[in-house]
Amino acid sequence: MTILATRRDILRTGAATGAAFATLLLVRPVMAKPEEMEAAIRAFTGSAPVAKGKVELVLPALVENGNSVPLAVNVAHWMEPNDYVKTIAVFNEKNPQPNVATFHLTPRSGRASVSTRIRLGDSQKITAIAQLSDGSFWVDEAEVIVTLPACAES
Amino acid sequence: MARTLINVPPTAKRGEVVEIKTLISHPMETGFRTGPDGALIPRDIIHRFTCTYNGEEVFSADLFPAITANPFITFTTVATESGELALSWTDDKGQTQTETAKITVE
Amino acid sequence: MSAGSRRLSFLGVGVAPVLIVSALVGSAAVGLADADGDSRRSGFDFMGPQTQAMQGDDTSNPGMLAVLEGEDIWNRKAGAADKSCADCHGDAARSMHGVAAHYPAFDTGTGGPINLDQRINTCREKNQEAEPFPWESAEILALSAYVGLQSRGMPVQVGDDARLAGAIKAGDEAFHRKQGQLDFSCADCHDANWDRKLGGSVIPQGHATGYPIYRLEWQSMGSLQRRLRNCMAGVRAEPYSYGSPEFVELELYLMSRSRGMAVETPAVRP
Amino acid sequence: MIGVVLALALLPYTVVGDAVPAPLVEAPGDPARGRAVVTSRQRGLCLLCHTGPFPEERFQGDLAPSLAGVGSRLSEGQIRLRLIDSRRLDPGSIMPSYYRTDGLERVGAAWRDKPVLSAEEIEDVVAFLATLRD
Repeated sequence: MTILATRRDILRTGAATGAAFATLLLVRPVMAKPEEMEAAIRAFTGSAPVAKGKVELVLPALVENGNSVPLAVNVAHWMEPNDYVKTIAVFNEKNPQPNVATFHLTPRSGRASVSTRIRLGDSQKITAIAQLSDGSFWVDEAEVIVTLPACAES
Repeated sequence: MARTLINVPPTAKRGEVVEIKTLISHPMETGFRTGPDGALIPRDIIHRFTCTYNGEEVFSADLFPAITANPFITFTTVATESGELALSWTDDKGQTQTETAKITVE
Repeated sequence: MSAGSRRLSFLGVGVAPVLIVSALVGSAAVGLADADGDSRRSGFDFMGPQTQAMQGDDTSNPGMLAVLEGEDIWNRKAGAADKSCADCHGDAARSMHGVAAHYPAFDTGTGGPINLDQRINTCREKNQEAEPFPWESAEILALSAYVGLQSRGMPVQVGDDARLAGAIKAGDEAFHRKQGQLDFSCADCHDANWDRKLGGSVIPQGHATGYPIYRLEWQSMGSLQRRLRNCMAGVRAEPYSYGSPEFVELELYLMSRSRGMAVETPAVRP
Repeated sequence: MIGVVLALALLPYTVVGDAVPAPLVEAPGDPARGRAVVTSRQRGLCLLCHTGPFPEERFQGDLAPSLAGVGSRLSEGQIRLRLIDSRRLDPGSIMPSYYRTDGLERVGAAWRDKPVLSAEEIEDVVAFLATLRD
């Protein structure tokens, strides 16, 4: 978790400093992800490259119950009529279905900030990918550890 | 269909980015659960959410079974002019519920 | 489709569909200060910051959906008498202010303790001439959440009625009685081991100040008795049935322990 | 098989001092099976209260002493009695008696007249815990 925090801190700094660092890391969504999530991501991004940066996926590192996990996505990019964040798609690795939610924004959103609450059947990685109006894709990931409930209904 | 809780600032300055928070009561049945009889409980989720501002769509979302029961969604919009925000939720049964909120832009 | 979005008029923000009431909860939803030498802590204090935030902001607390439903039921005519709660009690913000903080309370009809759900259903049968709501039904949870909210932030008042001394003692004994295949008492966890971890879950002190609650595990509202049944299932005991004297006595004892702590209804718990 | 064992009578055992030196069943316990019982939150339930040397298991409880090194601290016979009926040694302990059906109140229908673990499982767990040495 310490490593995760450090990584996230770096990303946050990166986002704050602007897009300069962003293209250094190219994430190919073909890594250790289960196939379905991979396929869902590919359906969204096509063959376009997906770069790390701009996107900040905010999730608690440890959640008390997987039935309700607060999730927020912020994208550090302006929302101008011809240059804006168009779509934010969230994917999960281990739920029965890889898609979590897809948010469609417009220049009138003013800011690329959304939040919701999600279910996680198990500890896993969550991926948020933003598509800008210029067609580029940006990604952030987070690991969430889900606590097993004690004294649940039998 | 359901009870909703919507938070839209009643007033805003022109050009201000306002946050909108929404809650709606819905079981969001995933379609992956089995009932007491062992049979699969059919999926019944809200799969679509939209927000229009004086008739123009400013935000929408496609939702999947991973969204919690009683879905909570927040997003932002620019306060452009006084008028009405219309929020709509559509579920798997094809029902759409629309709620409106007024906003006064100064 | 009929039940639309509602304003929280009982909170005095009925200007627009706007609910900015988060600040109200923050101070209410905690245990008593250690400065008083009081080591009692609400379950709220044992939760993670995200779950606390969910409870602390009425626009994000799913329990408020039940409260809105309850407000509707409060104003809806029912039964052969064709009366609503409001027809007799008027504005709940006034008539129900502080009421839930006294429950379970002595009932002259039965000569023993009854909890808030039972009180609501008694009123329903007697005065509205309507069928009582079933235990754990959405309706009774909604109405008790709505009535409970009218006491939010107020200190629990249970425990000073001499007529209930025997019932409190019975609840106390039940709390300390070992039960189930695993042979645990409530006290084994909630007195002797609070703040420790049972698996991944922190054990709270067992102050039932926020019921009915929105429990993330349930993804819905539920009563204290439902929560107690979960605990009993956990130690592999045969749960008491809903509304049984054993449960009401236990509920009464728990609330008497929480005397002076703030009501949090509708609380959110993991 | 478990159902048969659990149905009625528990096997007899003899307490000597603070131990049950003789195994409950003839077949020797299997440490691998015992490890599975210990780490199962449905079967052994051990990690709800104890921590132990199980790096793959998140969320171990802290109501009870760590199981690490228990095989150095206690003999197999001592471990066996602490599993069978811990409360015989310390009535105030919250450690459940895993091989006992009498003196219990309001046991749930699904668990009535059944010990938490079968005699074979007790032996498997004893065999496993004995391997946890410092």
